[in-house]
Amino acid sequence: MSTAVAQKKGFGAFLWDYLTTVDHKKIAHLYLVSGGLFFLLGGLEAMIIRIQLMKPDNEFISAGLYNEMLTMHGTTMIFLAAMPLIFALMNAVVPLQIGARDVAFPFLNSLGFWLFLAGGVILNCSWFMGGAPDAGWTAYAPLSTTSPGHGVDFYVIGLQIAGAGTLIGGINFLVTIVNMRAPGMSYMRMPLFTWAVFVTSTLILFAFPALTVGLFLMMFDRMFGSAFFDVNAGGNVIIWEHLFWIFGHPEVYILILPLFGAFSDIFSTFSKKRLFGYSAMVFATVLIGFLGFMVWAHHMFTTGMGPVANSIFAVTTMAIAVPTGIKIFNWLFTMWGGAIRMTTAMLWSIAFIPTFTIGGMTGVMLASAAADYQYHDTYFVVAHFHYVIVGGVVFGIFASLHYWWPKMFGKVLNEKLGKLTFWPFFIGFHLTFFIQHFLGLMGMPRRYWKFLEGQGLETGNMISSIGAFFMAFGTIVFLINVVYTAVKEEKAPADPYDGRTLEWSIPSPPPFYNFKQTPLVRGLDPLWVEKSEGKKGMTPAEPLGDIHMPNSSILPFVMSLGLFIAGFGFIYQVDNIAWLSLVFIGMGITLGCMLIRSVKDDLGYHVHKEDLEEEGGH
Amino acid sequence: MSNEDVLNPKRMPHEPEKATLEGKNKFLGFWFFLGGETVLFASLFGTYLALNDSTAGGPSADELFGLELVFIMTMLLLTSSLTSVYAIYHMKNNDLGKMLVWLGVTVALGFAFLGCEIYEFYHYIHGEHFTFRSSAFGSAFYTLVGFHGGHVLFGLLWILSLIIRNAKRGINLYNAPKFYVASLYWHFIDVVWVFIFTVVYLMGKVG
Amino acid sequence: MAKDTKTKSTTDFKKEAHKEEMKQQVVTFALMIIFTIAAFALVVSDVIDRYFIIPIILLLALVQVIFQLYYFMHMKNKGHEMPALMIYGGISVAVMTILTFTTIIWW
Amino acid sequence: MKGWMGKFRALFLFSSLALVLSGCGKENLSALKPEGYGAEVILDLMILSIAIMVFVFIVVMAIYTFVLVRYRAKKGQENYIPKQTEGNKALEIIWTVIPIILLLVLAVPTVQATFDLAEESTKKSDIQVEVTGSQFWWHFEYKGQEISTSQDLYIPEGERVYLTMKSSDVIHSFWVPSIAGKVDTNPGDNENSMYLEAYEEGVYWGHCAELCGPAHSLMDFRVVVVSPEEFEQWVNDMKNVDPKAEPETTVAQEGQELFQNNCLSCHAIGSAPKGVGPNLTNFGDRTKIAGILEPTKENLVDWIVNPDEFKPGNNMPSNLVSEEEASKIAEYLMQLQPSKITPESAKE
Ligand code: HEA
Ligand code: HEA
Ligand code: HEC
Ligand code: CUA
Ligand SMILES: [Cu+2]
Repeated sequence: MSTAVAQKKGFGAFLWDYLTTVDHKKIAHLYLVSGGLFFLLGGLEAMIIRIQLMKPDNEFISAGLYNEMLTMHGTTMIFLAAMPLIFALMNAVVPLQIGARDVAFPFLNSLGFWLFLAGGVILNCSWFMGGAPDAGWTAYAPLSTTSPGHGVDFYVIGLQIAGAGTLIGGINFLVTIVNMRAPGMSYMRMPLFTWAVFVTSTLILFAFPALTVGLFLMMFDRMFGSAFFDVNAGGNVIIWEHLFWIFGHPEVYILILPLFGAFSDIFSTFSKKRLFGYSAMVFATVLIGFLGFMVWAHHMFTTGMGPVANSIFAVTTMAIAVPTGIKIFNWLFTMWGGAIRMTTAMLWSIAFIPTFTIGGMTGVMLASAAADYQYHDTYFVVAHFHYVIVGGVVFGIFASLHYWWPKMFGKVLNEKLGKLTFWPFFIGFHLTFFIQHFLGLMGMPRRYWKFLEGQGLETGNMISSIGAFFMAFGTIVFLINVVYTAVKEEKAPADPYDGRTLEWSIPSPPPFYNFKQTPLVRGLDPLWVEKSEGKKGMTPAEPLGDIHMPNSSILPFVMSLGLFIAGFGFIYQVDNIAWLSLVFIGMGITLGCMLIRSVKDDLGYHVHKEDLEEEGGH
Repeated sequence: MSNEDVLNPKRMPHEPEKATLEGKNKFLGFWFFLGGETVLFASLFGTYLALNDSTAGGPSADELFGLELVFIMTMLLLTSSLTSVYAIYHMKNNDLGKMLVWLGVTVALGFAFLGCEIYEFYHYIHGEHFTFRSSAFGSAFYTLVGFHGGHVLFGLLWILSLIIRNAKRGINLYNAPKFYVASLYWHFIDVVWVFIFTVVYLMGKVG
Repeated sequence: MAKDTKTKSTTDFKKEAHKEEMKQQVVTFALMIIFTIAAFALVVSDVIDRYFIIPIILLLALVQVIFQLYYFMHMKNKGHEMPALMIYGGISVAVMTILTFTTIIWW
Repeated sequence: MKGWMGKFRALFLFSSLALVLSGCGKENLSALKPEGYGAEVILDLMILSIAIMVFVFIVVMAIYTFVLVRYRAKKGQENYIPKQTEGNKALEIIWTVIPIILLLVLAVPTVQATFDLAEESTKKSDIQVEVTGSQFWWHFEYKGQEISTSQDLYIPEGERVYLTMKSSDVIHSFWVPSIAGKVDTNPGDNENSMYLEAYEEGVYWGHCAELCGPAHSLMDFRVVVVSPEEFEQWVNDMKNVDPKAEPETTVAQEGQELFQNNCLSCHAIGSAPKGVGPNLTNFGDRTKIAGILEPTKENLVDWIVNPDEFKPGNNMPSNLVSEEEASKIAEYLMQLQPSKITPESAKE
């Protein structure tokens, strides 16, 4: 085992390598590729939505299909595109930023990925197996519990499995950040991206269990005849709304916080300045995470909770604007007095500020409970959340990918194509979503298959649909850039941007053990500290020695496969009890793997000092 | 630390479960997991509390529950918590034999608890015709208590497999964290049960 | 030889410390049993008004849980700052959830 | 992304703000053209919040534009290392405190309005309507009046009408943008309430605003606001409907018979508790058929024969009757006009 995987590898070996890998950098690649594919899929669904809404009374797709489309668009984008893309960044960067050789639980890291993929594939299998879920990504009961066919079953099972993967990932990063920091890397010296991942992981830890329970209740109602949401047997449909949003609101901060972190690193690097108000930024991140748990019911102002509850949740929600504002101003003042370099990564980050500010401000408008009686479930809300999600999360992912691409793949993405990605996407984005604020106020509810003629909604929807095509164009240019860069661009140096944090102190891409010698951290922006004292790289904290590495394993993949099989068993046992056998087979595989994992010693292997010396260099 | 050192430590440190980085990680990760489990059970408790009056004409908590069995079950589980503390005590003293004995006792108590629970469910279903499907109350009751029961079962199988796997070799830095973490899990199950007997059974009786 | 005795005495010291802790554990256990019996007795005997019983038994449960966490699960020992933080995090979300489910689910 | 972008965006926002304040969209549909108390209270709140937001946005954009113009790395500056400032306490306090103040300015009226709009009926004499949402239509029952209607809700101008809201199946949401906000209708015991107070006579468009199935986007309805006197008249007329009244023409009489044989199991004429389908007592006065189609005879026949074509997934079976029979039924249904007060009266 100890000699790393064979050097000259055919496709089979390559595949096996990725199926069994526990290396966080490779897992990042896996997350990136699958998250990226799901993003294209979600985007395609968005395009279909926009084509349907291009003109009044359109019959491009049928009503039922439209509902499936919008449900799958929302679900795919949130759970299968944004989350994994964020996990790709976390995996690629966090261990490097804290000077670690891997994450705390490499095995679980791989398991988390395969569970996510299994869940995502199950969810999308629904398209070919009698219809996708059609109750909205929020799946309100009893529409979801009574929805005919198996669509919602796929939603329940798919999200349950993917969610388990996310929870595992969250715990993994928490422990990694707490336990595996290099000597000298105190909490208040961690880069903001790492800080944000830390807070995000905490949110995952406390938010996902609520979704897990909600999904279980829904699964029991749909598959085993329980009565949680069946009002005739005393059930209560509001329970789902609360469980969903107790998870759902923290979820939107789970999406945005890591990118807040990434933006902080990017602004600082490309302004050549340390982050303005570092401790305030950390404090704001924590505060946003904390407040994020006290506001969920702002999604339920029209549910009927009564004026007292509505007022409380309105005020707590507004409070979140304060720490977020602190961040916005600190970013601005990071650039203030700096030497701003307008790279593509920086361009995306700069575009983020006004865009997200608009989205955040419409958020505060929504938080005004009484006013939300008008906004709720209209295109105003759609506009709000695309401003924060696309303008924050997607812009952030693009910025981060451009920024860290050399660290992940060893090449800097082509700048010209980068800008050609940015401009159409940016313009298209505002075309699509700015006008939607007005559509909403003019009386267009969301999740509408059709709008009728003569309501004054034609022009707005047309503009909105045109914008979507610009975004698609931008996305395609990005894909071209990826290929072009892989083929044409030259190998990147270790530190192409005059970076400040530890990941830039090792080669691009890093060797599989990351740091030959664990670095000694002597301040915030550790690499910058060394550079400003005229040193080339980090001072090691330890003499060169053997490096302990984890073994690869196929078990995570097989475990996920087991749950994948069991998932179909659960879905179809409603029709025919014989399908239960799949449940037993699948669960048997998974539990069997757990048993093997538990009883088989897995101590990892060591890379020997002599071999490291031979490699020389760096 | 070489792999041999991990499997055959020359000297057991004071806290063998936290002597290696892997051990520290496991320890911390498991605690975090318990933090998440807290929310999981809270959601189930919340659901139960919201639905415990929704009997849809079926039997109510007050009519259904008897306290004798619950009391016995509580005693079994509380005692098993103490015995697992004993097991960890002996683990820290590097005394494999005693540790295994106490773990064995823990498992036995756990199975006794589980037996009682199965008997109780059986009685409700066949004696009282109170099932998972009878009402929202039924669904919430079986889900909450059943989730706990499922945790007990999983814990038992886990501890059992640890006992069997390590019966023939000493305590070392590789398996000590595993034992330790399993015992944490067991205590957490007990924590949840304390709330179950209080909120479900006792409060159900009080009405 | 000298080295050996030193090891021995530290082990003894360790054992002593463990024993001391074990005594605490037994006391904890005894208290937990007492609390449990008290809670059951309160409900069965029906001497107190039911509006008082519920807060009392909830309080008893809370104390038991604190015992479990701090003594049986060693949260009182050092090196448990992070575990405590995350457990309290979980508890606060739990409290909010349960508060919600007991107040604004039905109206 | 040079300086001009920032200016361009500010300009854009201003022009759109002008658009908002001047109001846009259709009178009877837009939340920006309030014709009722709720919508007006909310619009005030919106304007206040937009003003605050515009202020914040201008401040952010001013700093932003300045920074981007002033601090771009110039040619030949490649090796320039800016001063590494850690932060600035005074500034940080400013941008913590000012937002807090702004939010308080917004929070107070928000809470006031929230309680204001939650007012419930206190007097017995109040007009109270029980609203029930069903896939994909609306049922209205006037409490204490023994009047039930569907799809068109008649209310008097200038009076508060208190609604209690429930659902017979999934969650819907009752929304009349130009008169008031929206409230969900929940199945089960979680009944909601709201009130409508319309300023002007007219016909106002309503939508279902909670995803409720395939035809969610077609679950439209209307609120017909008439003068108080007309409303009283309407109530009287509706109370005195004779469900069995013979229509005048023979075709319509045949239609009545067909209707009674095929349709009465789901559709009631006259006051009756909510059935499977809409109550058709005053169908001849409907603003639209099934909430969406122009009320012409052809449309009605088409609807009766094949409702699924117009509202996918709705609960009325297709092909119950032949086209010929449908035409007779249509004749009958279109002459169900028990009151002189119709949506036309609302338009004056
Ligand atoms: C990344 C995701 C993300 C983010 C970051 C946010 C951020 C915020 N959101 Fe948003 N939201 C969503 C994603 C997100 N949201 C989604 C997906 C939905 C719809 C779900 C569905 O129904 O399908 C939604 C819906 C939603 C609603 C429910 C609307 C409805 O359905 O009726 C509300 C209501 O309060 C709301 C509020 C807010 C607020 C107050 C913030 C705040 O965090 C914003 C804070 C930021 C700022 C305010 C800007 C910067 C601040 C300053 C420059 C300082 C000064 C500012 C002031 C003084 C105002 N959001
Ligand atoms: C991360 C979250 C995310 C992202 C990134 C997006 C991105 C987009 N969204 Fe979406 N959206 C949601 C989350 C998101 N959305 C959610 C949660 C809902 C609510 C769902 C619900 O109500 O339940 C929603 C709802 C929603 C609606 C409202 C539907 C309705 O209520 O009826 C609309 C309508 O315009 C829309 C449009 C778009 C558009 C045009 C984009 C664009 O930005 C997309 C840009 C990307 C592309 C255009 C991809 C281009 C690529 C290709 C075309 C190549 C394809 C090739 C292959 C597949 C090989 N979204
Ligand atoms: C199984 C029940 C059922 C039967 C039988 C039925 N309908 Fe319907 N009908 C409905 C439902 C449900 C709706 C509401 C459809 C919607 O809008 O979603 C409806 C709507 C209508 C409407 C539009 C009502 C309005 O307020 O605008 C008309 C007209 C109508 N039905 C006529 C008929 C006629 C004529 C027949 C007999 C030939 C008939 N229906 C038989 C259930 C039924
Ligand atoms: Cu009813 Cu949407
Ligand atoms: Cu939210």
